[in-house]
Amino acid sequence: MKKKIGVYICHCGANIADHIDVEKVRESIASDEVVFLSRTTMFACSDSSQKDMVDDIKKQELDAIVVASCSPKLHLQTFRNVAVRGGLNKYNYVQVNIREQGSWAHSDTPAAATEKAIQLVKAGIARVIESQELTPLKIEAHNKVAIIGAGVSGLRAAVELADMGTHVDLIEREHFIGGRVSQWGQLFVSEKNGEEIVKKLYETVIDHPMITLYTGTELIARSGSVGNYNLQLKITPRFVTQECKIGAFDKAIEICPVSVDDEFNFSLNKRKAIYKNYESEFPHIAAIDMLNCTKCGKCLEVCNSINLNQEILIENITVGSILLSTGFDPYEPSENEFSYKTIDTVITLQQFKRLVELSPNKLIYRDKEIKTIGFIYCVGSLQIKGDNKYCSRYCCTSAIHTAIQIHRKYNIKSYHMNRGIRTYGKQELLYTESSKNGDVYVEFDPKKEPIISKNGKQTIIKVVDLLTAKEELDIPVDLVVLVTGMVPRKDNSIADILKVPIGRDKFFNEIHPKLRPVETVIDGVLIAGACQSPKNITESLKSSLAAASKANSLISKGEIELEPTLAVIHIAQCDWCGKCADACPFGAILKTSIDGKEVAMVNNANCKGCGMCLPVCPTDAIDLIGYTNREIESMIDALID
Amino acid sequence: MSETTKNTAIKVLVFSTEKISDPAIDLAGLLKLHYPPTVYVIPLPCSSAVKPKWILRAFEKGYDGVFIAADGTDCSFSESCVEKTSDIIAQTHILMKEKGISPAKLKMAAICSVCAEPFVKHMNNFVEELTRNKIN
Amino acid sequence: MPETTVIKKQYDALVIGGGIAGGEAALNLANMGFSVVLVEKDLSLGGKMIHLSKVFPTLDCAACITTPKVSETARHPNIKIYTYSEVKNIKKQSDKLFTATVFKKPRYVNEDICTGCEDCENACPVIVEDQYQHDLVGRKAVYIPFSIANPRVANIDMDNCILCGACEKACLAEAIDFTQVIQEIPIEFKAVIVATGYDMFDPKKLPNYGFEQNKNVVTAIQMERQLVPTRPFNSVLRPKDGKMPNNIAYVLCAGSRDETVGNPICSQICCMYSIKQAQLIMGALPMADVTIYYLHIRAFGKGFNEFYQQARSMGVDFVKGKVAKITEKENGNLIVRFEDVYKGKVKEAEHDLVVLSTGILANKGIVELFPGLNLETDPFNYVKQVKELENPSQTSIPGVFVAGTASGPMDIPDSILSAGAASSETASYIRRLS
Amino acid sequence: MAKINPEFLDELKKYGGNDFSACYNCGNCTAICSLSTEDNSFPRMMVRASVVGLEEKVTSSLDPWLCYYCGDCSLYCPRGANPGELMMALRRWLTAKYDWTGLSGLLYKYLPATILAFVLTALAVIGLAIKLNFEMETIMHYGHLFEMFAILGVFMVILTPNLIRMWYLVIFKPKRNIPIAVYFKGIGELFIHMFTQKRTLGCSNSQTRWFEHLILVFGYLTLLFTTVVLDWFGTENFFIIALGYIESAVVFIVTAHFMYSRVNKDKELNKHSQPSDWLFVIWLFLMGFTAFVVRLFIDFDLLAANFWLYLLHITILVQWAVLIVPFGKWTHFLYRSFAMYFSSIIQLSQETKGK
Amino acid sequence: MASNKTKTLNLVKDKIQVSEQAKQRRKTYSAMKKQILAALEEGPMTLPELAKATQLPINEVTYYLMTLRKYGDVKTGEIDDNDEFFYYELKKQQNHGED
Repeated sequence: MKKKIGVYICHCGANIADHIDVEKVRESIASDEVVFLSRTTMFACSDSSQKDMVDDIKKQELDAIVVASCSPKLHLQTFRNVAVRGGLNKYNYVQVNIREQGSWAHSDTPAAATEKAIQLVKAGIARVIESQELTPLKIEAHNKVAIIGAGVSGLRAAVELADMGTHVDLIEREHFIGGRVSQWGQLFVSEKNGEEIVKKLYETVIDHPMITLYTGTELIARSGSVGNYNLQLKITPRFVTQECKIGAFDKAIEICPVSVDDEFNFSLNKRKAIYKNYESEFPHIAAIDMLNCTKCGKCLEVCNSINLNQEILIENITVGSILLSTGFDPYEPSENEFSYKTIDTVITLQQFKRLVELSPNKLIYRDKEIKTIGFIYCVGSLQIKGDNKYCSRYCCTSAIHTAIQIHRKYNIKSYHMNRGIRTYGKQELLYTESSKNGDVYVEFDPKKEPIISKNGKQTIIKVVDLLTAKEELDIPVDLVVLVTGMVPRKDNSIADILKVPIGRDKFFNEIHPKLRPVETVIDGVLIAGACQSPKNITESLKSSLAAASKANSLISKGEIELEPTLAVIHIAQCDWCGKCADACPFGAILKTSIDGKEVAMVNNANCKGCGMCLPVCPTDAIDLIGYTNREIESMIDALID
Repeated sequence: MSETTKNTAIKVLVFSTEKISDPAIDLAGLLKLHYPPTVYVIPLPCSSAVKPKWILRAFEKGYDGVFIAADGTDCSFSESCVEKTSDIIAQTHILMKEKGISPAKLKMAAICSVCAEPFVKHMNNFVEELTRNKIN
Repeated sequence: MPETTVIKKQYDALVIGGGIAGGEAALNLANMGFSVVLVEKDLSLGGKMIHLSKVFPTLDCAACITTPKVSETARHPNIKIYTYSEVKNIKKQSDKLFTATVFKKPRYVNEDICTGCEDCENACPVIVEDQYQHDLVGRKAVYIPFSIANPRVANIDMDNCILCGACEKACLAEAIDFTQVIQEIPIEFKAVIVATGYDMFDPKKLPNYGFEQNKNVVTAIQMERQLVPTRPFNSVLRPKDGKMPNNIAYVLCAGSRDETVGNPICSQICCMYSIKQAQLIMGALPMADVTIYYLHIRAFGKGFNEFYQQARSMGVDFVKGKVAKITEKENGNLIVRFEDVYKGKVKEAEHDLVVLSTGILANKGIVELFPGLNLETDPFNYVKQVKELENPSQTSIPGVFVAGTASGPMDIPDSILSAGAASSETASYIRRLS
Repeated sequence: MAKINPEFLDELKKYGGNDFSACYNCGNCTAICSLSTEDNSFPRMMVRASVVGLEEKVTSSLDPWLCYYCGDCSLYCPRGANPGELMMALRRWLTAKYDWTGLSGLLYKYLPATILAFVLTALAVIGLAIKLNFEMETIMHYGHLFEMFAILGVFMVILTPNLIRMWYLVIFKPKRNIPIAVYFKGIGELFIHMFTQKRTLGCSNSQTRWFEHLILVFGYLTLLFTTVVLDWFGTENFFIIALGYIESAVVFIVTAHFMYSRVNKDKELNKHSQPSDWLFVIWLFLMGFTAFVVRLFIDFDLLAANFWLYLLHITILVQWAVLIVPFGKWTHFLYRSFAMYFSSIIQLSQETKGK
Repeated sequence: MASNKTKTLNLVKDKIQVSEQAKQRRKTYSAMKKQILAALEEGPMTLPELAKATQLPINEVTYYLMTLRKYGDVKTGEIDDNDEFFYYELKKQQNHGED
């Protein structure tokens, strides 16, 4: 059967046409006998072009179409829909990438780029001839989302999804929820502090019948795919079954002999093995840190809600989609980076913010009252030598906001050693306010970093100020605060488990920053908040809400349409050897018997269309729909023709 | 002029993967990183799906080299992908030897979803190497 | 689109503004199964973004991203669209229901029949400054707004029409209809998303830059048009005399971070769009030098700083200092006076084209859409997010949400996220009503 | 390596420098200033030094004196940091810095001290008058004597040492080695600027401002000469009498206009008047006005009956001579001229070195 | 058919006032068009040359020439030897139907 094929070649404005002779490409394929019509178009994706294509398909009764334009990653769906509107099966469409892999990659050699485009279009035509009509697979979707990370992003997304009628399993690795925001006090743009924001979200979550909260829980394995993910959770007990009586808890802390660095306060102080990060923390039950607990049993004597014999539980859950809101870690300066850890008056911004939280009246650090502070910006961001080339976005504003707070609270004057203040948008007002308070902003050359030294009890920052035509300044301060940026979580094992792609910055990567900013290439796995890139709280919330709506529209209908890319067995050629079944990572190939012959059979629900079974078959009895021998071979031939 | 290049240029067939290495190849274009225009890409779902017979067919048809832009450890289907792709290469190498095709004409490397620069480097080196071998 | 138009009076949500934020919000809601009415005051959907060349930091073309979204929105069975229309008188009928009136302005062209063939445009004898090319070139009194407009239909600019009838004669489809009048369509809905976008700062308010008198001083949006495939000139050229520029200056913070013009906040996008344009210019005019006069480079988003560094390595000259004065020379070249802040010295430099990277301002008049309801704004007239750290899209009126730059300066990724958040909050609000 | 003085910013606020810490160093002020040149760029660097606390840099700088306060920098400052007013404050601060007695600083910083000083001088004059039993002849004689001695005294005891201090701070201490010959070469500048203030003409605003200033300076100096040397109040010479009338009229009319501008705040430079600015114009006005009326009364033989008028005049004169001239804004006249002089010899010496 | 064609305009012609501005715009455009096209009859010209030839302010010539270019009366030629100004020439009236 001969097909009537329509071919469209896109100028993409100048993107393609500047380097590829689009008309020549059209001419060279127009004569092909299967090509019923061929056209060039300024923007194939524009509405009017799409409309023209639909008209063509209908009026000329085309059997299949080829569009040579940009990467299929952008517009495969667009033109498949065109095919459908024209009355075709959407798989009778092939997209040829002559932009990313044509005009742009070979803008240096236009003639050769044109040649390549011709070959690519020919291959596309060859492939579309072999294309079959297919119906998408429909799979059942669980209307439930697993949210990993119960910081504000995760909490907010949970509430939103639950309100939209989707069940949520909210999974937090720590024993307490609230993430980073619970560590900050006064927040920018709000009268509320971090604790209050977290409290409100927690109360909504805990009361919501659609949300199940898991604390001390880690995701350790996953199987399945979109609509039907099976997750294995490891739940570490808190060893405290209900809240100890008020006096009893204090006593338990008092007698606990273990003392470890308090990570919640960034090691500014120590905590015991039985602990709460702050008085009103959520959930309201203390936890015992079993990594450090010596099981001495002393606490058992004062609080009878403690049970040191609780065991780790493994639980399996099934969800339709997974939302990652695992947040960030503050950058930890290496030893001696700006004298960190070598001079005792050098601390990080995160430590400093905790210090401010813990110091109600006077700011005292290491027994000395602090009167002046030097902030050093871009520590761990915009690195010249290190790997972190990116801007951490939130730190300028955060440091300046803190400077305003401490000016108000303790009348502290601050010096800001920066590399160009980036208080974008309305945050600029904070920069203005701080300047008006008399805070001094010193700009330094990243190649000439400030040097911190100590002269007796006095800490001195030596810095070359670009704004004073490179005057070298000696600034005496009481405390140096390193404005450390955001880095991805140190323990990012979740990325390995879920196969989420990691970007240049090592944060999770979205599909497209503008088109699909909260989705990943793994279907059904979404990302929100600072795990995607540095963000402030508002921005994190926005992305988590956006992710919530994507998750909801993906799974709430109860079923999901999937690509019908499946393996098929040609029974006649199959002599069951089992190699394909061994190769399949999803256990989708089984032995069956047809008319007495032992052959392989594909379980469509499990087949993910990876094609791993194809090369192992000794008799070449397996094809992958959409990538059949005929399709691939016709392309191989056409490309060199 | 294009006619002459067409006949003498080194032609390379690349099997890429839709979710991992193909985005990197697209990215190379986006960043205007140049590699020889006689490199043609056929994307598959996974690099472990390349049939040796396709590779052999490519050589038969006159390609000078075949490159598999593998998923490597980034594969979203299975961790065994690296191993499986290597097996395919090893198996094909044997078949190539039987047919008297130099094993140097088939190469693979893991190309991550943002490995645009490594991809371009691989292509330039591969084509250069193939050119050298062809002349010699 | 005839296949989807079912006129329905009652909707779940009204989206005001058909730019990238409004479109995304409407699409999200429609995909969740809600019915949406979208009202756009301009002739086409796509807002500001559809007119851009390429977008930072990925440098993919704006049209390629916008047009599919726009057509998806336009075709969606759950979305009713009114372009060239204004919604007014949004009132609360009850706690659960709003009412309003859509004023559909006459195009004097029947949208359903017009094929966008441009025959009328070619026949028209009147030339008016083309607002979609920011006055760099003319258009006719009857015109298709721009090539990728959606809907791509003609419109008669009655203020400049001489009623010669040439268009009506030329139109084979008989789509011209001078008898059209403003249509009033009452609508009802449960929630509103305000996605009215922003306004560009008017550089005439900076007398020292002499915009308008100095013809070779252009705004960044004019330069943006010069860089798209459907550009006003045959290349990037000076608007005064068509000379190909080879020494271009960008003046950042023109109308932003400036108390003298009442806009002390940072517009958040100008640094990046200027850096992007600089890169595009270096591609389009390989011999050109580009200098960017800046105060602070706000390259804060994902991949932004890398993009900035890329521009530096391409040879874009970054000079710290605010340009204080621009004066034109006889030959059309421009002298900019500034302090080279790192050197601490006043300098004058000659450029043959100066681009003002103008800031953005709130779109005024949103408050008036809600008579009797108190829609609060911030001191800069942006819609106030009353619970920014809880429900970032919530405004002071229950049921009214804000998306995109209506609430403050934002780049495209942030607008998309903001629209996502707004649709999400709107969806749960509507669900809570029932 | 520069030491910084963290208190400097707050200190300058007492001299009337407000808002300047809002500066974000865009350089707009320097670029908009019509007097700023590549070799001599200001005022941003002064704003910067003031914010950071680089006191030495300010002390050794002549920039504040080179500014004639057209107000453009403040008008167009995107952050409302008011650099023009800071330059004004720096001139006050420098005046205090040059003044060896320390009284300048006291008067600038504390308004009550200023008021007290004015009251005390007034009381001293009245006390003297009482002691002299209000004898008109004697008092007028003493008044005339006072004028002569005050001028000489203030010059010798206060202003000359202060000028030497200024030289020390801006030339000697920063080790700007200037050959003696250059000092002579540049002396012309000193007088040209002292009498013409021609630099103001470079300012963006008006020529009228320069003209007003010019005739005020001439009016004031010649009035001084006419009263002190030509004994205006005592003379019978018609020509001298007429001259005195004109000169005093010029002084009070121009100052009256100045006061009107300050009240209306019509220009940027008039928006932020400090007490010292007000005192300067008001007293100058009163001096001219009372002198005019005193002579008028003499001519109409009314003075004897209205002796209080002369007392008022002499009180104002004394306050002017012992407070405003040595410690107040009057010194600007001197320091500005010397600043231009120093600046030109610094430049000259650099040019010679360059060769 | 033909009689129907001006129908809607005739219905409103008396009701709508044509603005002076619109009339002026039409006049200016046709005058500019005439002068520019006439000058280009002599051969391709750059904008400064065209301004000289027409004795019109160069910025207006640029604006109208670019408009004429947009509507297909003029096309772009080569760039001059200094790589500064393009030559513009008349577009030969060709038969329609081509893309």
